[in-house]
Amino acid sequence: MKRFWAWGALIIGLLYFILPLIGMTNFSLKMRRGVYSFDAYAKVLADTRFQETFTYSVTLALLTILVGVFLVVPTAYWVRLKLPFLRPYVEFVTLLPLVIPAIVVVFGYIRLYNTSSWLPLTGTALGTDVLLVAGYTMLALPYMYRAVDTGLRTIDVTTLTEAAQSLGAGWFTIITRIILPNVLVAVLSGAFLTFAIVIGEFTMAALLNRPAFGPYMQVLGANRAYEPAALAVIAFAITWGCLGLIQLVSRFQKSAQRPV
Amino acid sequence: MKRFWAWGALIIGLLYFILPLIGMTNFSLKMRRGVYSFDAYAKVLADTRFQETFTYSVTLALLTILVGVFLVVPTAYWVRLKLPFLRPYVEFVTLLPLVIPAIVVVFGYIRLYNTSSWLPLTGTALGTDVLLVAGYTMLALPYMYRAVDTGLRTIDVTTLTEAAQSLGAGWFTIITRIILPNVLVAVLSGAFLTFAIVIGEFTMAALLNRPAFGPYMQVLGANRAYEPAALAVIAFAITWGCLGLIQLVSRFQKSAQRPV
Amino acid sequence: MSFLTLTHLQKSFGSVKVVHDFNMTIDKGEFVSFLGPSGCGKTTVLRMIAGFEIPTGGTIEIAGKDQTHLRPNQRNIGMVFQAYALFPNMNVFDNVAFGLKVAGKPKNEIESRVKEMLKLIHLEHLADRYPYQMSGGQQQRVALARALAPKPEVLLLDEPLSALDAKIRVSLREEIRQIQRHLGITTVFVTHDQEEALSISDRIVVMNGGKADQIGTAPEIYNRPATRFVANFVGTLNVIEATLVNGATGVVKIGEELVSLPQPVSGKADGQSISVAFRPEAAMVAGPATGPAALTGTVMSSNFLGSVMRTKVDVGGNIISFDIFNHPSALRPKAGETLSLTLQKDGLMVLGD
Amino acid sequence: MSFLTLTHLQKSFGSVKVVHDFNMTIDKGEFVSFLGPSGCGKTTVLRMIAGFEIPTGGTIEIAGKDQTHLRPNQRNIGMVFQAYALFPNMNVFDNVAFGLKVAGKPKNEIESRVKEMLKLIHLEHLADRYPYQMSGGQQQRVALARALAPKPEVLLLDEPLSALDAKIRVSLREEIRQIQRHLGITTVFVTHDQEEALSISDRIVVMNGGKADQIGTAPEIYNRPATRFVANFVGTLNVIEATLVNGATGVVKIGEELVSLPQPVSGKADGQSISVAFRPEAAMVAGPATGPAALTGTVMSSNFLGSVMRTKVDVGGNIISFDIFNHPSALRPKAGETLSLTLQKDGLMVLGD
Repeated sequence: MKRFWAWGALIIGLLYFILPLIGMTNFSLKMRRGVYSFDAYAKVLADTRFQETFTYSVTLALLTILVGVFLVVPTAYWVRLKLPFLRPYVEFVTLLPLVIPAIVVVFGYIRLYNTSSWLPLTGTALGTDVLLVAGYTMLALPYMYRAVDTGLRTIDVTTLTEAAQSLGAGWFTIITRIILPNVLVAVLSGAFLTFAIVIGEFTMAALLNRPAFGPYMQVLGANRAYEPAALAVIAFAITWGCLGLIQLVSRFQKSAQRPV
Repeated sequence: MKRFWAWGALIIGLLYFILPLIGMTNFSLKMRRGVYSFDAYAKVLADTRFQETFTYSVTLALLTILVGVFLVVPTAYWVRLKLPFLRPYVEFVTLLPLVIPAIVVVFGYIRLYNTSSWLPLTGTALGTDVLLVAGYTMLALPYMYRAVDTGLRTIDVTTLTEAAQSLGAGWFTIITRIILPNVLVAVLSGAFLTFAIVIGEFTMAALLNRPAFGPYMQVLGANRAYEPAALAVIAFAITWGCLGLIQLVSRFQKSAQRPV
Repeated sequence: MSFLTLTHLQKSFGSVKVVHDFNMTIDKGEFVSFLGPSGCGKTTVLRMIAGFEIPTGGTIEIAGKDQTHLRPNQRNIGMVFQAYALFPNMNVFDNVAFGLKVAGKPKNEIESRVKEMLKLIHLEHLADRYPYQMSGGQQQRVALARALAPKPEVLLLDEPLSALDAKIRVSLREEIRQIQRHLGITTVFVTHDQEEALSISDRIVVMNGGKADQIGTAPEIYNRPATRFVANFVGTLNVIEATLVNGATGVVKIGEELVSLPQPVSGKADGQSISVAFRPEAAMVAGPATGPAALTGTVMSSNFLGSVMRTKVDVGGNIISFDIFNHPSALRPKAGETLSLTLQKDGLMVLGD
Repeated sequence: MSFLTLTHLQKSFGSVKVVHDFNMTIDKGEFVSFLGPSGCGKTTVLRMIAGFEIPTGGTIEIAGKDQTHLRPNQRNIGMVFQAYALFPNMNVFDNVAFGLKVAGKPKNEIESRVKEMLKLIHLEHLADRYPYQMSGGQQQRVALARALAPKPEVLLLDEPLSALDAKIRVSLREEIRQIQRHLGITTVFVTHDQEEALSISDRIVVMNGGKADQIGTAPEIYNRPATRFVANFVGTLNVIEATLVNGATGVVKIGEELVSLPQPVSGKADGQSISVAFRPEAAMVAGPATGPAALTGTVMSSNFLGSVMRTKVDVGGNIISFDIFNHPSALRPKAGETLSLTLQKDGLMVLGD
């Protein structure tokens, strides 16, 4: 009875993702009339604009991850340990990027840091990049925080900290030797989501006028037929591959640390 | 020592959001030269395009919420109850929308359901709306699923179900009288996030060429100076108000259902 | 007059056989406990009676009707869980009324039945409370009332006391037993706590590795354990070496004393050594007149446990525990002291496998 | 020879005073238990000794040095937690070595000390195991070794046995006590389990509402409880009404018998009624010769608890519980029977408030 509905819902959910993917993959292979070929893929990969924007976005993604980890791990740890009453508020703050449109944030940045302001960040390419990383960090915050917080939930932060303290360890030792090794998988999965978000982001990069991958994809999508499909499939393959890796790592880690 | 850093990180996190907001609010009030006024707001609210697109997006948001709840609540319940081994996979599936760019999905839809396909949905406005709701549902899935699943985690789904069964209750009674009332707050908070996402969404609506609020905001942003800022502040005020409401409701519910 | 009949019950999860061929008949109004360590299959048998698990083989009958393939909500069974499992969105009254509402009873009948149940558990004054506003003991009593309200044929209790504090555990188990006697309802009680099972049950099923090792009354289980597992799991056991003098008459030699055991001994030749077991309370410090069996040893430790003092004595390499009741002026045996013990003859047992 | 001194310790959380004016001196090598119900402040005192909580008032001294405001990692203390708290990312060896590594000991010294510790807890063969690969009892022994490895001045045990099964709980508590005696380390043990505290401690502190109600050895606490709370919390208590005949000599009239109590009674006039309390084991079924105090009543219930049988008798409205040791051929008193009990004189107590 209900079992049927539940399975049905699951299948519909899967079809949501798989049908469009199949359609697009099929289409991306049809550039040469009548036969399947990888022509579209070859064209995309050979484009220097592709190489440039992709490299740029990867660099920014890595920077964003660094800033995010540095911001989130100590905060989440400290909130869990000493300020548990703050947890709902912090969680609330980290959810804000989901409900404040990116466009709002960027307008705010442009007003605040324009060339006539006290800190004219938008005046230079480097300054704009800093703004962009700041914006990306904000976008990625909910995922990073959730991931790290979920990781921290699987260990008994308070008791492990107290055990380490009673054995003479200071804060640096506790964070590097006890906390980080135990939430590494969570940090990795947060980092990966951040990566995926930054690679695909369009609005901020376009408004700040930086040569990122998102706007490149948009331009290609408006002007060509087969290449954007190929591009999307490539992007999807990369992200899927990474996600699979994360799953593997976390599965391995789980089986190594959970009671059998 | 470390306490300083943690608080610092927290403050930086808050500044991220608050500084741009202040900047923008300040700017939106300056339409009349030299004095603060609500001119920009009046203009925006009087625009018929604003009213039309906002109504359209609200309608679609509500539809999306309905579809999402219908899809997610029984699935999440059933997965927790009978297929716990499927949980990581289902969670993984619901995370996919975060890493597949919306653009990919829309391209897929357009290829699949174009006017020459077996189901020419894009041929009519209504058909395109159906596609759009489907896309929005997918976008909102991660938030809805997480919210409902978190809600289900706070109750002992298995034992409550078995207790109800042993008292003679069937599936319909269990879901409507036991499960739903206990995860109502979670469903509401998921619904609200869905609402916020749909209202602000740009890519899908633009590519499917429907008169939604996101594209309207984009157009306004490109052509005017003060109005978009006012619009963003309005959007922010609405979302913030709703979020606050959700927090209130969930706080009330918690204090009513947790051991004191 | 068998009321609940389990015949050749079996259950496997995948390739793991959790319950092997379980057979039992329970009379109407009887209170039966399933006792065993975790993983022994006791909860699985209970869950099969409730209908939450489908047996791999065998049948379940209640009052002569086959229930094996009925769904849980088609069986007429009341269940109480370890985690209380009260519906958090309903107050006490609505929790107790739930089964009656589902059954479509008229409103005034529901009201009077709920009141009757709340009176039974002495919580009439808390009808408007929500679960989170009550202590664990109160919640579990409400869960009991909820299970009993629709007048089930069988009451199933799945470790209902495990989550409670020691003192409440004792008082609530007495209350449960009293209510069960009052209503005369057939009851199956699952527990891993031997004292709980011993104190509350008409009969006890000691389970081990998916089958019943022994079924019997509390004194039978404790004093005449059928297997080595039962002897070790229920209570504390001392084992000493003896020499079999005459198997047919059950005479053995312990130290220098000839002792006749309560039963004859089979399977061992006369003159062979044999393990004789006894409970801590069967040994006493020897008085001036030496008893039927005397052991002399060195005191290793003596622990004050409140109402009893447990002393461990090394008797020729065997560590023997024995208990004496606390007494404010009693002398506490000191480690290193030499001590003579007498054994009560009818407390001696020879264990099979 | 006081080693650990707690002077006027106080702790408030916000406006809630959790510990009121707690004073105690503990000798070097002593094993002291803090016993009390949850919320009595026992864990808070322990956490103040460890440095996890800063006292609102008072001082903590170890070996004459003030520790009150040192941070936990500046104190030389070993701690074992209820939840084991082994580091999940390290194997047994690295867990035990952690404190030594933090202290910057040379590698060969670490290795020999860890081996010594693992030998002490009989787990040398599991040095490479990870916490998740071990049973609860093994994990807690590793946690003990980890706490002891850096040679702390004081060992703190925070309900270390609560998460374990009954049988392991008993054997591990004996092992802990033996290791503690062997090393001669000053130890504070927090528990809510009276049997645990009674069996393991040199002295017990019974705590109630943030202060120590009584400090004494196990028999002192059990047989001479200082307050009504201690008497009720530790062990089972029977209370009967008597008439005071002579307060100065401590003579009371129970039923028709004159009994002289172990102590004189003050604060009541002769001829007034007085509550006399005794433990279940102080009552015995009267033999042919009537004892020093005889009570006659009706049996209400008799519960077989394994090694003892607990019988409840209604004596003129007072419900008296008494225990007799199980004996296979013993008769079980039946409900409704009339029974005479004798009381052991030195088991009688008069409770203050």
